[in-house]
Amino acid sequence: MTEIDARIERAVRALARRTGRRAFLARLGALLTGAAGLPLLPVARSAAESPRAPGPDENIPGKPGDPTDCDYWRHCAMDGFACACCGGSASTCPPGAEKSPVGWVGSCHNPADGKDYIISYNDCCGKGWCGRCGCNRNEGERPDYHWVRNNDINWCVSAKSLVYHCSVAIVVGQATEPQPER
Amino acid sequence: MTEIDARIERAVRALARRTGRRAFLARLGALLTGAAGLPLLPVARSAAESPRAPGPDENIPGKPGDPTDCDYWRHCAMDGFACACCGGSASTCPPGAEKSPVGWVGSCHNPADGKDYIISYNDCCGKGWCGRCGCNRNEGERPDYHWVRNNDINWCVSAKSLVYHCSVAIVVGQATEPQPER
Amino acid sequence: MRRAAAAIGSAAAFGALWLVCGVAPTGEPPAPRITEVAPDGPHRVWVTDRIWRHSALFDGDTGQVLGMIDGPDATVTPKLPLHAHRRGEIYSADLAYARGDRGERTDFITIYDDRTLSVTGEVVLPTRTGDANTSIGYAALLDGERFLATFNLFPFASVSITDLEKRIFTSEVIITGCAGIFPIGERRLATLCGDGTAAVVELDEAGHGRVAAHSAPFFDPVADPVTMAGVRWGSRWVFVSFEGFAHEVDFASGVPVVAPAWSLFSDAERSDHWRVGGLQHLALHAASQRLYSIVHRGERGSHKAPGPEVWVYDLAQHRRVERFALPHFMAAYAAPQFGIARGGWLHRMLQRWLPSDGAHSLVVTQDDAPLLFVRNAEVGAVAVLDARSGEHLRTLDDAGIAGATMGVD
Amino acid sequence: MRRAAAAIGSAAAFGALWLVCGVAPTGEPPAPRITEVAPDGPHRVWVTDRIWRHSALFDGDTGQVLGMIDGPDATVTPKLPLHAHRRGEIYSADLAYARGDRGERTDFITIYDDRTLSVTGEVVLPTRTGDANTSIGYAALLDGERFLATFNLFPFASVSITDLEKRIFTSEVIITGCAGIFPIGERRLATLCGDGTAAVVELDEAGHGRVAAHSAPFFDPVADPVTMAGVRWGSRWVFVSFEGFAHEVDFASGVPVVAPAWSLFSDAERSDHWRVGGLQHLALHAASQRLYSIVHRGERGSHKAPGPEVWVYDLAQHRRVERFALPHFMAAYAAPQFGIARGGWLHRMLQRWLPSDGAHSLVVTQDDAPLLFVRNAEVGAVAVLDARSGEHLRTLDDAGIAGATMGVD
Repeated sequence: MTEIDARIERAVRALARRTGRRAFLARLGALLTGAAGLPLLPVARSAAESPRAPGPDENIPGKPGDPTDCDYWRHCAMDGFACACCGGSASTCPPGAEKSPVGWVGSCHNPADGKDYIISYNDCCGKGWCGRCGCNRNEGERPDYHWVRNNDINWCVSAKSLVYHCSVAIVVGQATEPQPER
Repeated sequence: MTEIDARIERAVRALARRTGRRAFLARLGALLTGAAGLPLLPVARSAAESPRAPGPDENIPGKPGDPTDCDYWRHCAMDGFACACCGGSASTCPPGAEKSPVGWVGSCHNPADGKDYIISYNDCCGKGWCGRCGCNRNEGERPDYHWVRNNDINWCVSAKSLVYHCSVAIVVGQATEPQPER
Repeated sequence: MRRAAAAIGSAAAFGALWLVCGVAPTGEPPAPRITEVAPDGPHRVWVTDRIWRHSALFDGDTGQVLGMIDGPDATVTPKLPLHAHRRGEIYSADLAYARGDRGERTDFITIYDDRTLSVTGEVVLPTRTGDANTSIGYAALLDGERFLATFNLFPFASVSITDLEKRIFTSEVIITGCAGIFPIGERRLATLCGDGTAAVVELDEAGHGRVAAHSAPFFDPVADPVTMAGVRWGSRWVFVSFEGFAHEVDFASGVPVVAPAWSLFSDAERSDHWRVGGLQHLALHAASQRLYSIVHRGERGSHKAPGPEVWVYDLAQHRRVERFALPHFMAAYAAPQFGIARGGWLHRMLQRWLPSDGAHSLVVTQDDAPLLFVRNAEVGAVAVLDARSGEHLRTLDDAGIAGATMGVD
Repeated sequence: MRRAAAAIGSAAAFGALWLVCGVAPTGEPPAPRITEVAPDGPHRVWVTDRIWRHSALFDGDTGQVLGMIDGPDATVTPKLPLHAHRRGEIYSADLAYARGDRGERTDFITIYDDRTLSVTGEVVLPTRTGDANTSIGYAALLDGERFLATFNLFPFASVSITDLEKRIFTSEVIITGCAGIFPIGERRLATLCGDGTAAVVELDEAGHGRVAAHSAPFFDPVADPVTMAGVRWGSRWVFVSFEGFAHEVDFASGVPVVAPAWSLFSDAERSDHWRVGGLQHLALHAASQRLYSIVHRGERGSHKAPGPEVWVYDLAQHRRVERFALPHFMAAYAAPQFGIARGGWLHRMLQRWLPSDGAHSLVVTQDDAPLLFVRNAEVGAVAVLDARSGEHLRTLDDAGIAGATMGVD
């Protein structure tokens, strides 16, 4: 583990010891941003944000593609049912399902503008299996111990209910490096 | 309703009012046998008997047939997974599953001896769907209000757990009339 | 507090990620937005799946899923969600065991907001709701959307009444020898009985009920029983028997009045072995008085067999006015899995050319341009037909694995 | 008492039945007998299904199901049952919500008698067990059958220890940055860490644990990570990386010792794009030191793709000794549904002639005439091969709908 990781981990641990889980997640973002100039991480964002703030993740030039399709560019590390087939969209949970505060990430190539983007995959939870548009792609996917890139884990572990419904693929930002496979 | 039915019902009602469900079921057989010279009914038997008494239901001459097959002669009013494919047999529940005290009946023709038999179908309960050897045949099957011949009802309603695992088909006795369809 | 002590691993991992992948963040954070179901449309249908244990709400015009409502894990089939449009709520008759398939059992009505599909409340029932292959007539909303009725099977047949305004269970009405709930008013429901009659349960203002009347016997429960898949026609319910006779019972007055039965088949059709069959095998378009019936050719005992055709009747005139041929459901479902383009020429042709594997169930919307939804209980595809012409308009794809029931929203 | 008031309807109905059907009872009543699972056999395998949410115990010699153990409804895949042969118990790491998919959550270990498969007890856990697509390494029985370990993911990675003799939860051991449970003794287990090491958790006599040691880093978690589907070889575990390098870690002494990695593929095979892949893609027959690996031809990122062949290695000599071609799983599964006789000539030929759709997972029995069980995670059929010759002996039919994992009983 690098020195910066270790420093973050110590700080996070200290914070976590003193606070409840939801509050902890909400403050995690601030800590990380302030402490080390890190970007707001997907783990923090889900919990910290107002639930209705508009998102920019569709503001990418070129053809958007079909988020119900497993070949959709954002799905390069997808595993699960695409929420766009379940009453949600590429980036929003279907009605009544809760987005997992923690998810996994991938780095996917958008053919529309030729750029790579970091994708935050989150599971939508609290309803049973959607059962539509199942998709499994594993570009850059890594085993459970490298969980930030693991799509096997049911990330509803971090939500109110472990019950898995479907998964969304949200654009977090542009990647300056492609994913490890390339 | 016939007079004898009405008489039974009144007696059963009176008994039921005074006793717990399990005790009630155990005593029901005795009541019915004594009161009206009726045969021990399947509903009573399941609850009343010692769980290990040997059963005669295989003592039928001729080829026994294949109880994993939907075409098996006893399956003429079957609906569900055949327990013989789930670790049980034509007449016994798989390990760990509870036989429903109440079930439904059919009158099936045994080609081996050319006779018709009354079959008691019981659901095995407390484990989830077996998922093997699903079978639906409806000879003599009747709607929910004639529930003694209804195979749609999940008869695990009468067991400790409503969770349905599979169904058995037990020979109760020879029928002097074929089922209504014939 | 100890539990709270983390996401440490995640945070550390995310830190590592940033270094490994070189994320260049955009200025704005991505936002979790809440999806809502748009207000009512005329062509929406709930499709219940017994393997996924939910009901999915489809828009019949677009083929899209709008949302889903879970059923219990412990039943053999989920009961259809019941939508109280005026109150903006959806109800599901549920139950759960403390340990999944064992332990303490709780029966309850789950209350959902009909826009967010999130749980807004529940009513725990002291009774044990019944469960069956289709569970048709096992839960219903009475007129006026105040009372919800659930059917209990064991240890005796009864109806439980829930007051949705007060969100309380109000009473259990014993209906020995009868089964099913067929709403006929704000505080009235009918049920079918093993003695060949229909009984009426009446509730008082507080939701306490009693069996108030029986019709005269109008069917033989052994020789020619009517199916549970009756359809409502104003103050009347229409039930059809295994042998294809339609029985209309009018509940407008205190004692139900039974009209003379009429036959869905001519003598010639009968000798040609045409029969009714399926599961949710009848549908009614009330305004046009059209009765839709799934039919097949078969023998006695085939009353649950799927049918390759839908015959359409004028209820007022007691005569058939249309015959619709159904598509091939398995071709609709499976062909795309063999590389045949969904909705393409070959896909459409396969569904049309192959003799239909038959439908078990159908429902029809009640608007002026009605859609007929038709399914085979073992195939995950629902055919959408123009209910006036029978034209196969589209297919609701990927509509689950297995299940018999549907409900117009 | 009121609840008790019945089966009235049933009794009445049964009375009616007697009259209608003319039952002539036999002298003896039919008896409900209890079925038990016969004592241990060498060729038994648990086949886990994520749709049916259970694990079925098959006899590999007869193809018969002996019994089933349910998993939770709330997880994406049930964890494999853990059989303590000496104690005569089977354990399942379970959890349930009070309202099915919501409400209070309870995590618990269900204890079954291994003959009757009935529940004989449970241990409630104060921790929340993790859940994943395969959940390989998420629950394990330590040597000696006293301690059971479950892996928790959130809010931090930890291992929960249950004392099966006392039937109590004893401790939670935090293993930040690591995942999985790989038993290496009566009170020792290993786990794989995101820094490329393996860590050792040691328990004291009371079942309280701590991380006692780390190996040197032996893999790169980003460039070439080892999969979770490791196999145990006495005091050692063998892990294989995405790029096909075998890493053997010996846990015999206090600090784990890592042997130099060796390649499963020659340079020629690598340039021919042969790779390891699948889910539970490795198996080991300890006595003969044979390592079985599912392989396919593909690119990076295909590490979960099914493979049409199993390559067999001599672990001591680090060289391949066999190549087994696999049958076509979908043909094995689906052909009987198209009227092709199960096990008949055409059925066997189809499975052999069609290029295999590939396997995700395999396990091997540990006896002298070992069987290799091979499955595709999306097909409900398991192929049974002679593990020495690769001959396809039979197929476990109707083996569920979907699921990746198996366990030798």
